Amino acid sequence: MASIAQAVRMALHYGETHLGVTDVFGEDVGPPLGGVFTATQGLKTAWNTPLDERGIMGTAMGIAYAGGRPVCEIQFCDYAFNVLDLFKVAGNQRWAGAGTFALPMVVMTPNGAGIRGSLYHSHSFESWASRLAGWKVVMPSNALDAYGLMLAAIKDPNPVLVLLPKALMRAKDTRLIPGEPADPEELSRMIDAPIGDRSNWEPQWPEVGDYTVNIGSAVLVREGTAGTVISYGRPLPLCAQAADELARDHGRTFDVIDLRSIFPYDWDMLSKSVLKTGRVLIVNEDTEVTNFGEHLLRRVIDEHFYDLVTRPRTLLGKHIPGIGMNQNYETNSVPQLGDVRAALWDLATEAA
Amino acid sequence: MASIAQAVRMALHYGETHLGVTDVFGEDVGPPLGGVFTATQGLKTAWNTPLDERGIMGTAMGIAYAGGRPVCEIQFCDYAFNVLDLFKVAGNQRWAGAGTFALPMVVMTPNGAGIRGSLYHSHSFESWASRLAGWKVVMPSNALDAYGLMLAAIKDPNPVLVLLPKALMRAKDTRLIPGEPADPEELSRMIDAPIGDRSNWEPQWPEVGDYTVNIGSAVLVREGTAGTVISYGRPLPLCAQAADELARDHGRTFDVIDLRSIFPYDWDMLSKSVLKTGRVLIVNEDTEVTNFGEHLLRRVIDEHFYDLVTRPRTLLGKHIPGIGMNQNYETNSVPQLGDVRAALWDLATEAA
Amino acid sequence: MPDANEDPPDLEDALLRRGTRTAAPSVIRSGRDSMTVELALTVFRQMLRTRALEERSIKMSKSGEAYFWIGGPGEEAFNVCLGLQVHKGRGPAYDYLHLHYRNAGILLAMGMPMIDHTRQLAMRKTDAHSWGRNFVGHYAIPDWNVVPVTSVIEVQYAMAPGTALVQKRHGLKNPNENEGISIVIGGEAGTAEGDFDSCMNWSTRPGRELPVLMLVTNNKFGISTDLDTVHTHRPIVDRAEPYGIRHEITDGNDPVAAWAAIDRAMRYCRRERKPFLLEALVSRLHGHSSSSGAQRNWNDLDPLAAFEQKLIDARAIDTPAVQALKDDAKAEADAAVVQTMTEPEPTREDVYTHTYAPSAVDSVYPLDYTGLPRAR
Amino acid sequence: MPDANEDPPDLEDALLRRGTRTAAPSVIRSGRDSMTVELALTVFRQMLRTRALEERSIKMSKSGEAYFWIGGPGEEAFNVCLGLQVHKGRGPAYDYLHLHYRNAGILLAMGMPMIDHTRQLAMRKTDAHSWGRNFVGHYAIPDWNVVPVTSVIEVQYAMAPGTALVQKRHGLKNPNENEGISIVIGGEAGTAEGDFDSCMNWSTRPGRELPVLMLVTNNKFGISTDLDTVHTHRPIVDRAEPYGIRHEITDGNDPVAAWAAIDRAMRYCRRERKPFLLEALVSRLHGHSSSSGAQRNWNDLDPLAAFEQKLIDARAIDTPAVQALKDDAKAEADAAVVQTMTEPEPTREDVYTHTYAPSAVDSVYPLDYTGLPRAR
Ligand SMILES: Cc1ncc(C[n+]2csc(CCOP(=O)(O)OP(=O)(O)O)c2C)c(N)n1
Ligand SMILES: Cc1ncc(C[n+]2csc(CCOP(=O)(O)OP(=O)(O)O)c2C)c(N)n1
Ligand SMILES: [Mg+2]
Ligand SMILES: [Mg+2]
Repeated sequence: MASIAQAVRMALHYGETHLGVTDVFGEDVGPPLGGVFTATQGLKTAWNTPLDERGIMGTAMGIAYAGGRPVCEIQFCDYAFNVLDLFKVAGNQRWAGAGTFALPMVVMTPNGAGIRGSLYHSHSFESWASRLAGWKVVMPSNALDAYGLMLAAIKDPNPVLVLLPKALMRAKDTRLIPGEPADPEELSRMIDAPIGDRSNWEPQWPEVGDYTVNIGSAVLVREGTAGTVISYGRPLPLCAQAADELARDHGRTFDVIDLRSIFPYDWDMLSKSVLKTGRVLIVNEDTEVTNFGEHLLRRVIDEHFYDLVTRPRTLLGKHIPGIGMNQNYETNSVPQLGDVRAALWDLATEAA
Repeated sequence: MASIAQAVRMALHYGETHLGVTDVFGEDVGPPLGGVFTATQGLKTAWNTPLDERGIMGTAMGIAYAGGRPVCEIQFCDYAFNVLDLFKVAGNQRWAGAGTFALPMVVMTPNGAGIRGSLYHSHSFESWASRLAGWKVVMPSNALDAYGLMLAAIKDPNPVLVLLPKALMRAKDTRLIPGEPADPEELSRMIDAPIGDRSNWEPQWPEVGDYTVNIGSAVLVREGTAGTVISYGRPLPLCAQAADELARDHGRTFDVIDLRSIFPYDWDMLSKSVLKTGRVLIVNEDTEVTNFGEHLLRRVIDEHFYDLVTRPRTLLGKHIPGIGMNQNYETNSVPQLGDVRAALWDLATEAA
Repeated sequence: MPDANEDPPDLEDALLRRGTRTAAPSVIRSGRDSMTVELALTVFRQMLRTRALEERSIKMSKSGEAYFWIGGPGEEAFNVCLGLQVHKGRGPAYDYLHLHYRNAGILLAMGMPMIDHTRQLAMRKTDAHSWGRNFVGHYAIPDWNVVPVTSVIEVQYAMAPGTALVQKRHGLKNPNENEGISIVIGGEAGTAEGDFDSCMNWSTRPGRELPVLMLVTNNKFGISTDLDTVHTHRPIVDRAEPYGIRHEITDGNDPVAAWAAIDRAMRYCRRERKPFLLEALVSRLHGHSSSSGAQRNWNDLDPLAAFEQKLIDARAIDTPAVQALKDDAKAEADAAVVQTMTEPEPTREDVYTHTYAPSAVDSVYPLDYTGLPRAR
Repeated sequence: MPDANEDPPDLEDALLRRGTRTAAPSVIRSGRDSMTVELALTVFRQMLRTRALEERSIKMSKSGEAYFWIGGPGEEAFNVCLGLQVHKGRGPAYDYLHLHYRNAGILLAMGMPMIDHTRQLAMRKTDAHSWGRNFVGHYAIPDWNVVPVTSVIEVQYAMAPGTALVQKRHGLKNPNENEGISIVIGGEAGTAEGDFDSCMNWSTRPGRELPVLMLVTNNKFGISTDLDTVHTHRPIVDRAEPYGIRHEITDGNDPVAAWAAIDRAMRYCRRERKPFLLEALVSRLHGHSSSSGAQRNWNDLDPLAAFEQKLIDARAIDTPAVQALKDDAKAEADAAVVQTMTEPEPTREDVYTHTYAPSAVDSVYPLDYTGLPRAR
């Protein structure tokens, strides 16, 4: 019943105590705040940095080179652009250095729109990230996956970027993380920092256990026959909900795949489903020109063009310079539940 | 008969003398060097900057805000990553500011591989650039277009990124720029800086004229029926050559489209050709995951899925962390003439 | 903890305050600096207006009239003194302003109507700065050379040398228009970004120095992070030393000191056509933003209360007059909000507008962006 | 203009040089600094070897044995003195090296065989630093904590605090392993990038200062751009002042001065566990790289010739011995090249290798990258 923010916190705690994480750091990541989304409250290795994304990335790289296990945060992915060159260097150092150095580092950052954050708290980063060869990139859509992917990211000896959907950060999972108390209020009492003075506060960590979601493994969250829906992160629950509605109201069922891992991606699962349904819809909230969903579409065309029974399609964010503050901008530029439902209906009903 | 470097130089001279260009600047752009590719030699407004890409972009924005007309250079697009956040701000300021300020600025930068430049003089930037909403992005494949696109970039009141294919920078056009002397040696004597001491050198500019290639206008460089080939920049001449060879040797002819403008792109021309041939190949040298060519493919699928007679395809650079120094890396990761020829042949001959 | 919009706990006392001097003064002093009473009252009134607008803004973010609030309560003294000294106008003969998100006081002092602020806060289409697209305080005013504010910390420092370069050149060609400077402002935490040094480096190229007035409002915090934990305990202005840039620290909570410091710094930039770095120590009275609750922080010194006391002590004003000014300011803010809330919101049709300026050389988007190109 | 690989025009004179003192000295002096003759001869020999390797490298780039050359002729004195003082080893007890592209001298002095350099230059698969992928001088040596050099100017300065942080922590836990420092080096033009300040800022967080030895080799040029035209005429080391970082400028062309300055700086970093900024004034004897022709620049002082003269003048060595050392160094370089050119080049199969380290938690790429995921 944890939120994604709580799940990340517990995963980092597990990382500190079982997986050798030495440093969790970033802007406002340490006490007193513990992260703008509370995801790093109470962690023993968490510390605050200068307001300097280049320093954050560079220091993470240095720590990793010297045998530490850093998890750093870019406060919002909107500010990852300030340090894209170091993202590139971190991604290519091993290839460029012929495998001389591993770089076991994790960068986590909130991703996407949905918190009414105007232009600079609404960017999606996955399409940019998917271009960073040498990185692995994951994005959970729920707390349990956030826990499992964060542990995988820590265990993986390569740079891993964990994109956390901003809008879902406080969304509670229906499932429990191994070791998590069943009562969410108890969990909150144990690990959420109090309002007000926190100088004497210490979290009481539950004995959370090992639970890894392998990088590159998607999951089928709904099963069906009328089409394949590929999504991840913030729009994933919308896809599941739309599929449920169409199943209930019209008897059309869909394979809904939560990709979870942007790169590498689980082509196996995508491929099997496409072969089965012959109909494909790819949904994400990133802008639509040179979008990672277009890459997936290209793979579908490459390998399954002749297996498709109708035009495969994408439902993506509009190619505009930002998400506007007034909700009408977001509603009309980022896929909404209604858009997803309509797209699913079209997909299922277009004549073969 | 000018090279792309000479064409850019003449365009900037025309810009300084006829279009109000106030500043041409960047690392090593001013005297004595006049640019690492000689593209800014002899220009009266050219000046050298500190080694600071953020300062270059920021200063260009400031100049443009204050009514100047800046053309700045990022020495290699490989270093544009250091300042992607400012690229984003420049692209979104007008939308964010509800049209209060125009930002008439040009950024030019050498793009792509082919000069044996190892990882950091081989990046392609167009896929990244195509994601920068608010920018216009062009890439010539020859000197005359370089001249015409540079003039368009200067005239356009929006931020325009001019990507210059590194490998073609010294390639001579067969055509003349308006006002260019017919004898290339004469041109060289007039505008190429001498080897050695240049302190007293002054260029003798030919009276070059106005010639604009509109942003968003592609050009059909070969006409045919066996398929549509969409490319730009460095691989474009390879596509034309491969088409010529297949026409000569096998009687298969192709529409070869030089896109010239990455964003906006000339969908009109692409669409008509795809309708005509039903077969599409998109070629560029950028890495293949979340590649701008995949966006074009998606548009083709969106609007012409049922018009296609065979699987549309892409021929792109491999998804790896860089282009290696040894030529064997580049040969095996970036589309070569042989690859293009084979892809064209497959496209033309696959059963409908 | 009292609500952000309540009056401070010592209000009753304040109303009963009595001056100690007997004759009305002609100047208000602070250390070696002084200001005429007339000016002091102007500054005070603008500070009050700014505070009233900020408090009304916070209320909007809590009431649902708006969503996110960020602003400058605690910076009124410095911002108003700055705004009143700007050479306001359009083009390189006038000052350029590269602001950040706490600068309502500058613009109110320059003459911006309150409604220009509340329209943005309430995300109205009538918001001239952004059509309801950007956070509040993200102004963009071409007539006053206020270039668009962006949320990305510190990038404004990278742009200021550009406007200053055009200004310096303009002044050399037009000796009568040779006093325009570029004013750039940001918080102390942001000085850790590279753009801060870029600004100093680009403003001090030998023989090509630029009239950039660099301002840092040091409230000692970046969101939750205490500067003293992430930066050597030296003043930010020391950063100017390696570039040979003149610099000064001032008490940004004291309008008399701040006014004089800004005056000195501006004079230097205007006359010498060289950069100056001025650090102002300021308060942060409502935390970082509405994201951190925007509760009133009663520990920091309130520059407005302090100046009020000073003016009363000096008999430059009395409490009924203060109260009248406060009432006026509140009424002005309320009226702005009332009007704002009647105005339309942007709609679906507004999504693409203002992406591109019209272009004679673009075949696809000659006027503005219209979505992905489709076959015509 | 003579070819880069020709001997300098005054070679005949050099061979005829005669010392002026009569008794062989025990130390070589420069100002207040001195060095034993034994050490001076070691330094001299390593400088000669470095020069021989660089000259042979330039020749390779011209002959077609290689393609692009960049390197450090003119920096031999400083680089060799640095390399000989590094605490060499693997892990946080030893020094980390964050280098740039002119540092062959550091690594030859540390004991790297010449062939490790020529293999990279000739783009062989046997190149242990990059399998023929990277430019020459882009070393990566895990056994000596030499983290991969990248062509992106200045980013190494952003990384150095990270290794230093691990070292400081390691030393606190392991008092016997408390002298490892992080050494970072780059040119003067690169200090205009934000990473340079990031390094200073992150190395001076109060109570958390880090043992980073920041080095700047100032050859007064970035490619073609004269520092004096783009940067205030103050020394780079002034940049350390606002962070309270100790600093010094040294004559990087004088091995005696450079050795002592490095020794002082290292001692401070090792003992105090705090940063130090050392600026070394050096020559650039073959221009920026082969892209600008790599012609010999006879205007800059040649630290090798100067040291040779000094040693001869001091009777620490005589000309036949110098010539013998030169011949040895040349022969060593030639032999390395001969061997290198027999070795295999990378092939098509090598394109994907070393993208990822093996991972137990990756379903798609458990071992290494193998191209885009395909259905299995
Ligand atoms: C590049 C960037 N990184 C992070 C943020 C998130 N952020 C917004 S305000 C802020 C703190 C700024 O502190 P300071 O510069 O002192 O200004 P203040 O808010 O105190 O006036 C941070 C980290 C941002 N907006 N931009
Ligand atoms: C970020 C970045 N920008 C530009 C370049 C291109 N470039 C390579 S070397 C160089 C000049 C470096 O000068 P300096 O720092 O003084 O070092 P030096 O070469 O003189 O040793 C430039 C501009 C680069 N490699 N990286
Ligand atoms: Mg602050
Ligand atoms: Mg240099």
